[in-house]
Amino acid sequence: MVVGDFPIETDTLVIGSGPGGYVAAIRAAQLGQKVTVVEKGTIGGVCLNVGCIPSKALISAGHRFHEAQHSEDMGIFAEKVTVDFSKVQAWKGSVVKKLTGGVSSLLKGNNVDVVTGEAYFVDENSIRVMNDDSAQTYTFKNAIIATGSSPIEIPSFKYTKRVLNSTGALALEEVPSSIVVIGGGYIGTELGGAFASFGTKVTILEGTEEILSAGFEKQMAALVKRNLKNKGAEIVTKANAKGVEETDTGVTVTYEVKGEEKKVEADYVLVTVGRRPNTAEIGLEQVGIKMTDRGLIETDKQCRTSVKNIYAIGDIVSGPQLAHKASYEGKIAAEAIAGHSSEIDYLAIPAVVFSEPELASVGYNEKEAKEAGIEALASKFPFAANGRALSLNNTDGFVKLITRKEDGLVIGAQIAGPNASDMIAELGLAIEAGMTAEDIAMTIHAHPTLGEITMEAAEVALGTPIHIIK
Amino acid sequence: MVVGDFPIETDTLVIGSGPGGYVAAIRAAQLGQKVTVVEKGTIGGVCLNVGCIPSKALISAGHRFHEAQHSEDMGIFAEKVTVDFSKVQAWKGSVVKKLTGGVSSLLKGNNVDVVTGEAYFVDENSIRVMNDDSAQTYTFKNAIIATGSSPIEIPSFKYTKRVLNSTGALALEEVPSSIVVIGGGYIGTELGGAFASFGTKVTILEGTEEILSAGFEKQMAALVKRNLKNKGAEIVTKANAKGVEETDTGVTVTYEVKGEEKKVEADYVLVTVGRRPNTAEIGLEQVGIKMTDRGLIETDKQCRTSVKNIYAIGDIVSGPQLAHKASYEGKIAAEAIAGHSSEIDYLAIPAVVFSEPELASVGYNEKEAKEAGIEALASKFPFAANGRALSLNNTDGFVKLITRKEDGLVIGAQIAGPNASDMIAELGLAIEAGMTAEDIAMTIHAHPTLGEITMEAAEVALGTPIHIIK
Amino acid sequence: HITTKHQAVRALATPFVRQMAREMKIDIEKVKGSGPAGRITESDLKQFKENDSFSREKAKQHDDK
Ligand SMILES: Cc1cc2nc3c(=O)[nH]c(=O)nc-3n(C[C@H](O)[C@H](O)[C@H](O)COP(=O)(O)OP(=O)(O)OC[C@H]3O[C@@H](n4cnc5c(N)ncnc54)[C@H](O)[C@@H]3O)c2cc1C
Ligand SMILES: Cc1cc2nc3c(=O)[nH]c(=O)nc-3n(C[C@H](O)[C@H](O)[C@H](O)COP(=O)(O)OP(=O)(O)OC[C@H]3O[C@@H](n4cnc5c(N)ncnc54)[C@H](O)[C@@H]3O)c2cc1C
Repeated sequence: MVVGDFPIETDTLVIGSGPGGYVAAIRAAQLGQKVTVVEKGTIGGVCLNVGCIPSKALISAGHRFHEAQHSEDMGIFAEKVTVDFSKVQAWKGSVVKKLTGGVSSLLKGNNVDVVTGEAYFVDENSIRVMNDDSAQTYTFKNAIIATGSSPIEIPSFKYTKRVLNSTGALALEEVPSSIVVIGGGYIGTELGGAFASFGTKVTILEGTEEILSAGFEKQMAALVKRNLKNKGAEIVTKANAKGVEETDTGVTVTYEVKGEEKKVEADYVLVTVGRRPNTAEIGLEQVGIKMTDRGLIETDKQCRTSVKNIYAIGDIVSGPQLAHKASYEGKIAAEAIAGHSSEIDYLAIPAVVFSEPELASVGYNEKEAKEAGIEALASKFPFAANGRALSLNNTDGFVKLITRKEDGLVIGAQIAGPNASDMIAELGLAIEAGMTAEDIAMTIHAHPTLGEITMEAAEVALGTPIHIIK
Repeated sequence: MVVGDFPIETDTLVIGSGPGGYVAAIRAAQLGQKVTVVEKGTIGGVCLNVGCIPSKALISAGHRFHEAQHSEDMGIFAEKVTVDFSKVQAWKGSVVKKLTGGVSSLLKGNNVDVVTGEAYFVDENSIRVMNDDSAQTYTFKNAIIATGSSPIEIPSFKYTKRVLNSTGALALEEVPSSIVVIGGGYIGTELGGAFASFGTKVTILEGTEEILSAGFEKQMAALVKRNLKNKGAEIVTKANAKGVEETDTGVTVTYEVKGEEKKVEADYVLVTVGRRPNTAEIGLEQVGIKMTDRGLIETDKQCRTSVKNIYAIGDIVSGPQLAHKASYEGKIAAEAIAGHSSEIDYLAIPAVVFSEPELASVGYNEKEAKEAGIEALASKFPFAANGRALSLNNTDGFVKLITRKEDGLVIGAQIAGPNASDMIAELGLAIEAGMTAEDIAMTIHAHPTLGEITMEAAEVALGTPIHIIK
Repeated sequence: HITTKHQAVRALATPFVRQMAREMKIDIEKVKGSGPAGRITESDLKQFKENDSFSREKAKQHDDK
């Protein structure tokens, strides 16, 4: 190993090229900084390579497969629908490649230097980057840490060829005939749902009372559960996964439910029980950065750590572990370094689950509003009463608007239904803009569109819905 | 025929039960009026029975049929995909029935009296309703005329069994092997597209330079044209349809293009060259209501006609002939009658075409902004650079944001792409709320969603897009 | 044209604020907005109304003298 003698100087050094890091790097470059990004893995981070994007690609392909077989009630018949999973994977790979290739070009086009290797802090103004055959020191004026997170491994479920984390599940070479998913959070539910669409026998073991319990209401989870069950999935809640026995051809998972021990056999077991921040092996102790007791990096409203020229963003700081939150913070950090007054200052971060139906939530839900001591009104309108949803033959779901009682201010929204992921954008904007139910109700929404459901939910809030009897 | 001797009294009498009339009736009832609706045809008007809804149902079924056959690149193969068009029609009928049945229940639930028959004004406070075997007079304090519009018939293309208007095309009992569409407006393009998805050989003859030229930009129409051509359709612009010869098995349409006379044979010809307001046979002359020179009823901001207790809404007054405009006006008229200060006061009406890709537009486009003397900026971002669009395998399109140069105020947006119909809602709200490009750019949009395209277009307007090189 | 906008240049306010202005019998075109891009808020309306009645009051006092 050759250690570079001469440190390379840069203005802003970004560690990690996920949706936090690469966005921060581009924004910093746009603001005139000389930027270096260090990435030990693949450009694009978890999100583009083994997270958001490949999972959604699999879900889409599964959706196509399922829909091709289930449009008879609309008069469309397909004789024999088959999956060539190696082709699904090749297509998924091409989607990922387009996006990661795109990010590389964007970094290049913005004159960001990309360095391959593992970064480790030396002091508050320098890091060492190591790769297989060399090490090099970089000095910087400011650094942005964006090292993301990794799947948590539980001792009784060590990852193997058949005990998979999300990355392993996304890389399977064929459709498994059966899979056990431990953890019914959004990642487990999305991936379990994708396999269920492809015909895999899916068993979800969830420890708490309900799947998707973090952030989504029972009513929403119930719709997803029903859909999963229709695809042959089994969902066991309050299930405590104990251990796994592995053979050449499969696994047997032992779990406990209501005090009883049970066993389930499958080709694979997928463990999705959470992600831990990648903050342990980057030399943070060298610079004395303050951590929370949960292993997260402490930051202020400008994403600045306790060391004033070092910033941290994304999955390693508090808040939801979501790509758009990482990117938002990336912009704030880059702008703060440029001396702008930018601050983390959002009213709401949307969260989406690409299940069937899709779930999306932004701002307060009923329970959260109550907990926050806000007198709130929840107003619901079903997809089943909407012409567009009916004409799509997809009516499973509702829009629920949360408004402040005193003045109708929109403070939250929950959507379950087809294209909930698209529909939530309007409500995020409404919340940020401080709009009221009246404003939404009085804005003309095109007919026939799903947006009319949102408009009607607003009319429900006002007590004058057209398409529902009060 | 028995003429009822005693007139029946009502507060508000609504003529027509389309999206204008039935919405007006419900809102009027909600505001405490005793309401009677007179309908000579079917509850729900054109929109629900032979317009918006059945057309979108056919389009969806066509989409399913097409997609089932064209997902190979994603690894999904279907051996033999077939259409049972009678089943498609039955499903379409069930969708229509659900909605019209719903409207009937809503009217009932709001205690609105529904009368079947043809209304004819007697004087400013009474009408006569005629049906097959009786006539009855109704007196009213206020009336709302919502009689809608009918397809224009051109002398050289009298409607027959093979020369169809939109209603005839929607009712076909089998997938035609070929069809000629005269008029490439949104109705012709949508229906032509639906049949092309089912495998019909479609020829669109459009008189002007471009299909969809009313309201949609060339760039948007170009995407739809390419898609139609990929489905085997032929599009002839600047084509002047001359006449039709009909046989037992088909039609031969003669048209002129660039001074040359041509002929095209097909099973059917569909004429969609516009709709005329139903204002001729309702006795308007009895009450002396002022008309415009285009046969529309003149109204003020409260939808009031020149006769102060008579209102008019929907396709019979000026503005775009769209269902959501009719419904919006319906609410205004009902509220005005109740003495509210409601007025037609929108900044923008969205318009959507359910083509492939979908097109949606709201507010100003570039050309209109220029014509209005506004210094505007057009900022575009493509679907092809968006992770959600890629993972849907559907990247054809763009979002274009029109902002006022001086302050970034959003004054318009055009979207071509998958789910454009959902996405336009956010931008309609942004315009009504007087939001700027900054507001949209700084609102967190979930990843990976199509809404990020809108956010990026806003960043393009600000000069700092992340996912595109300036 | 099937896309329409109402008027080229006009007062900016959300639909609800515009409705409030009508209810308060305020000509919204005369109100100066304090929000971004000159957006008129509820409090701008209240402010306007106060100033308006204040000046009318003053005018009345003037007449009385
Ligand atoms: C299956 C799955 C699906 C998901 N779906 C969604 C979704 O739909 N929507 C959503 O918002 N979020 C989703 N997420 C979460 C999302 O991927 C993360 O929130 C997001 O990637 C966090 O971004 P980040 O920039 O903080 O870190 P990451 O994307 O984790 O990137 C961190 C990068 O830093 C690099 N790195 C780490 N340490 C070093 C070092 N010492 N030196 C150099 N480089 C280093 C890593 O190699 C990595 O590339 C999903 C996650 C998974 C696993
Ligand atoms: C194929 C097609 C597709 C369309 N797609 C869309 C779309 O996607 N989105 C959209 O916004 N618009 C669409 N439209 C346009 C939309 O249908 C009209 O704008 C809308 O129906 C107008 O509503 P209305 O209430 O004014 O009248 P109508 O819906 O036309 O209803 C008028 C009613 O009045 C009744 N009536 C007339 N005269 C009398 C009388 N003398 N006495 C009693 N009753 C009477 C009629 O029977 C009718 O039921 C489409 C139209 C067509 C033809």
